[in-house]
Amino acid sequence: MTSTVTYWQARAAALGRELDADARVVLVGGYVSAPFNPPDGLLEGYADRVLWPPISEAAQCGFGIGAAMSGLRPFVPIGTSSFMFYAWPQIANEAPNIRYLSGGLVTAPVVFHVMAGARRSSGAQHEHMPQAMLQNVPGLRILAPATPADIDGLIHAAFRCDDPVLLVDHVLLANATGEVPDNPDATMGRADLLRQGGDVLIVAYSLMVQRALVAAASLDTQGIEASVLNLRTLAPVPIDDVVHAVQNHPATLFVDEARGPGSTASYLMARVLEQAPSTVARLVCSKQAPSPFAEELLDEIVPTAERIALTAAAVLRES
Amino acid sequence: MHLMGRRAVLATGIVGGSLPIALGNSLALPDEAVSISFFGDGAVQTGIFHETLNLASLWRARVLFVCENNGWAEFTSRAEHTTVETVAAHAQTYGMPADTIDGGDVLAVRAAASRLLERVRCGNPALLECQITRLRPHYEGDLRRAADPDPNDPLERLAAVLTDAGEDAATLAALRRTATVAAERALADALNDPPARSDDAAHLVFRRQP
Amino acid sequence: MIERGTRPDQDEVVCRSMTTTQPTELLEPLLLARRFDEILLANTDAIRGHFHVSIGLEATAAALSRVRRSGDLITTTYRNHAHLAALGSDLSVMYAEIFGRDLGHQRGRGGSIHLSDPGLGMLHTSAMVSGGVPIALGQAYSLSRTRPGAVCFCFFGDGAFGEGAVHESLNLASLWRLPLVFVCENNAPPGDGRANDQQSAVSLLAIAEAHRVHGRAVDARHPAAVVDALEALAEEVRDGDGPRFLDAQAGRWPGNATFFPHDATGRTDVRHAQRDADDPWRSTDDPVLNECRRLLAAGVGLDHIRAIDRRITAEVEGALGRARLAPVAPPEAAFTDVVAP
Amino acid sequence: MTGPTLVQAARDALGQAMAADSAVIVLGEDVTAGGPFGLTKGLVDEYGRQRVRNTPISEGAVMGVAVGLALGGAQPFVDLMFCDFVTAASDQLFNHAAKIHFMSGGCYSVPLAVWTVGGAGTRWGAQHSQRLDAWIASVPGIKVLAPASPALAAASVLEAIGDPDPVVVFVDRALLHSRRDLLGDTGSPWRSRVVRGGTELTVAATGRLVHLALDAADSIGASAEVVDVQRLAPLDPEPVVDSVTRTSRLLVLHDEAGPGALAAMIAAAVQEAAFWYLDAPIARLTSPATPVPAAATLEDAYVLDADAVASAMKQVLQA
Repeated sequence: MTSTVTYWQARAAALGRELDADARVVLVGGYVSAPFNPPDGLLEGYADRVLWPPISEAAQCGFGIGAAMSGLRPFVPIGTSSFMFYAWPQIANEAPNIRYLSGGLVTAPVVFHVMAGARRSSGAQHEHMPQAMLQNVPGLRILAPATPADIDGLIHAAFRCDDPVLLVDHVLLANATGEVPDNPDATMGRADLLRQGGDVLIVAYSLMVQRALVAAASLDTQGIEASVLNLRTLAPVPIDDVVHAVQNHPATLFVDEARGPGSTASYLMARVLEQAPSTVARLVCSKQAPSPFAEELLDEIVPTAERIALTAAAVLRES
Repeated sequence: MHLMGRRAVLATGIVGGSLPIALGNSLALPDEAVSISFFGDGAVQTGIFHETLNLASLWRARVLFVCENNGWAEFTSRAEHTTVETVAAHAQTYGMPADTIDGGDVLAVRAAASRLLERVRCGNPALLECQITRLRPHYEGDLRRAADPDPNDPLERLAAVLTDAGEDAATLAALRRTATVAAERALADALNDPPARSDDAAHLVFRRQP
Repeated sequence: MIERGTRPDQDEVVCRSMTTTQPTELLEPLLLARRFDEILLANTDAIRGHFHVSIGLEATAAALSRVRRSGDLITTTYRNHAHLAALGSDLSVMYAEIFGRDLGHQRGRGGSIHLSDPGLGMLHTSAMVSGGVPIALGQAYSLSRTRPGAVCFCFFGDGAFGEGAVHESLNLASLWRLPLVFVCENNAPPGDGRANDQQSAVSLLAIAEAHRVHGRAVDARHPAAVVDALEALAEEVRDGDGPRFLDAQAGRWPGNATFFPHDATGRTDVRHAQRDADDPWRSTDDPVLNECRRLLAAGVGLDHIRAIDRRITAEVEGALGRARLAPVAPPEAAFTDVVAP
Repeated sequence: MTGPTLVQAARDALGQAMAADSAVIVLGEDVTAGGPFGLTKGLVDEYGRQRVRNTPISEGAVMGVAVGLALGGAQPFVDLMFCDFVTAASDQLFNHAAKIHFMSGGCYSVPLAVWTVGGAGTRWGAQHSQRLDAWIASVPGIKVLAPASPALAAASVLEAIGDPDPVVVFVDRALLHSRRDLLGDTGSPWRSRVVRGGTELTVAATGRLVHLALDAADSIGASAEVVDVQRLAPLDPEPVVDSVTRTSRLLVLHDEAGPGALAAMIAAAVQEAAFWYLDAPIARLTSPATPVPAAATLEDAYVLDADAVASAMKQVLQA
């Protein structure tokens, strides 16, 4: 059985389910849906399970880590991902090292949640994709849902993982619709082939999956059949699934809203080329500039469905 | 969020982000010149606020910190963010002169700012806490929190003061008209401006391309 | 979350040297900590890399060993040897970690600056200035929900007040009335009317008070005074009265340097407690000698003190010997425990 | 090799810059005492405490102060000791310094120089041994130089101070006391360049790994062309691409932990630009995806050494 819902509804339902299922779950902050999305009733329904820290990101995130180490299951919504930098010492330098430094005795199963990426007209200081940097932090798991079923399943998986998790969410996914199974698909670390086509493979995550689907539909009209592979997990990246999909296509695009250097896409491309060196591949990343406020400028920087489709057509001409 | 003037105005979208920048700025300024840093009461709970005030005092920097305290940090009231009553109390901890005033009274703001700026010019950083009323929601378009029901509009209050002082209604109306016309003209100019040039986006990253 | 069953039960550990209420009960943890570091300084050939010692700061550690109860949690810093040693952590395991041996609590991954002992409620040691302070908030919150009456002791140095995270944490602890005892091991000389040359506030206590975290300042050259202060503050916190702050003002051991300590004072001779010395370290600052002086004044004989010292020194040397013989960490251990299997 | 060590050369360059321009101000913890590695040794005696400013342990505020100084017309030079401390300064560096030129539409630039040291091999453990250059290099708006010889370090310091944009000079701790020269290191620090000619294989490396690559090439007698990729942002892959068009094989070396974002970006850039020239898959050698362990045996297993580089080169040659 499945039901069709919006992404924001699926997210609220999944969090509600986890709060109901486990008394140790606590929200350290509330900006997981509101004010970014329509009211979903989550914060009102679980008011006694939500702590509201001041604008003190370092203390907020450290709090989550400490609570996780000592038996709770904290979910820490940081809100706009650019604000993570204030908490960087905790997220990048404490949480991921705890299991390792303790010789495996102590774990910090905390879930950090951010609204990442360009939400349009928020400017350079509210539209970061900092998770690309955190790929280089061993010990942290990074999840990036793209569909209602993803957010449902990955929230379930995050709460069952004994490592610190970063859940990379995107404001512009809120109104995506899709089917959600009755039993969450909690597979972490597997990619999902959302669309099958024999000419070109588009590998993407988060909002870029939705744009890749739009691009694939427009490629259809040009007689180009595109597959779309949704990564879902960025660390550890589902490399086997990607290599397998790549080998079944004559050309591949790696699409990423992060900037090229240090992006998941460039890492994947390098990994794939080691295992499948004859692959014709292209990166479609945000260009190397901050997010501009004006939409005309932003569309020059962040990959659009149009740019994805154009690059796909171009790479096919070459191969 | 990032409106910047061509002469010495910087805006940041990160709560607390401009505080240390104002401090650094003051160290580079010629004698007598000062830096003024505006921020909301939400910034007071960030670590950077405390790092900056400590440094400013330690280095006797010529900075006036102006806190526009409307009792709200983003969507949450001040009482839910701290047990500390006034922002000025923090400044005093770091050995700075500080005042808490009615920020809706523009004449009081001018008087207090002038008083503190004298201290600042002598190398004593200071903090002015202006207690004000939030007249609009956290951001335009946020429908979840209505505007405060009891607007303490500083313009209306000044108009009342001027009226009491004998200013006639026609003069006040003319002032309002002048300002409205200027704003409307600016708006019209902006709307007539062509959209931002898309090739600008990547070119503005560096002043000098390596 | 601690995975159970892999280390000795913490109640067993904490009671190791606390079974009696002898007048010398404070001397033992002080000497354990002091001898641990002194003997370490004489064996630097076995240390690979960076380390700090706790010499001069033993009073807070010894006080912790008196005040801590089973179930309490502790966050410490890169200057942690005294905290573990005074609480009765296995000294050979500590040495082993510092020497990069597999026997260490962190199996060689952490070294001196990340020493922790989950069995003692020290779950993770950050080596970043202020790194453990926000983490202590969450631990205290967990305790408030699961173990009423238990507290989290959060240790940090005076330099941490430069970091914003400490201020955010003081405010949050106060706002949410968390069961947290902030202990600042303050060995910075006071500045000109200020707490120190890096702080503009008149005192560190004044900063904590500004965040509505009340507390005390204590002369941490005198261990007995620290016990009284820490005990009183911890009781208030256990009673549910929110967090407290202790400014433990220690003397500065002359051997502290930017990176590596040097053995500036040699082995402490407890007989100096009876003699006049012309250096400030021996005459006024050394908490171990000060505790010996207090005991002598209370009628404890020097011979008795020396006997305890000999026993503890032998214990520490035995631990050192075991650690030196322990096998080095196997290279493959570098690649495990990164994430859950 | 009788010239200065890398840190001495950098110190002399810094002194030279301070003598030439009174706007240059040095900020950092313990800088009046010379800093932990001697970078600022003696400068306070010549230029006084106003221009050589000791700071409290407040990395966030100090980086912000430097941004403000730069905006006010000074030329701040921040000694950030360990690159791990960039975590605490990340908001000011990534969200402010990097973006103010862009956000102000070019009104203001931030002539900020940052010196930081990173890398494993000296038994400092997980929180003081990371190599975080990929983070810094992934943020548009920051230039990153990673000099590998005393002459290049001096040139990098001078260029960083003279540049109108934020420049981070990233130095391997293992090279601080090295006196070893490199071919062509009197040239510009802004371009990657060939430091050893060869025909069978290109090795792209940065920092200490340049020296390891040279040694490994000698030890196995390979005709390897070694390219010193010293400008990490904006990344300068063209000399690598150019070399690969001649050698047809590429090994990328980088000391980052985990996925190796910079190495991946170099690999991706070469794949896109020189795909038809490649005779073998592009190989990358980066540090393992674990935190940096402290114990000698563990850290030695973690750190890339000449043997690892030599065997990676052999593999690429045989592929």
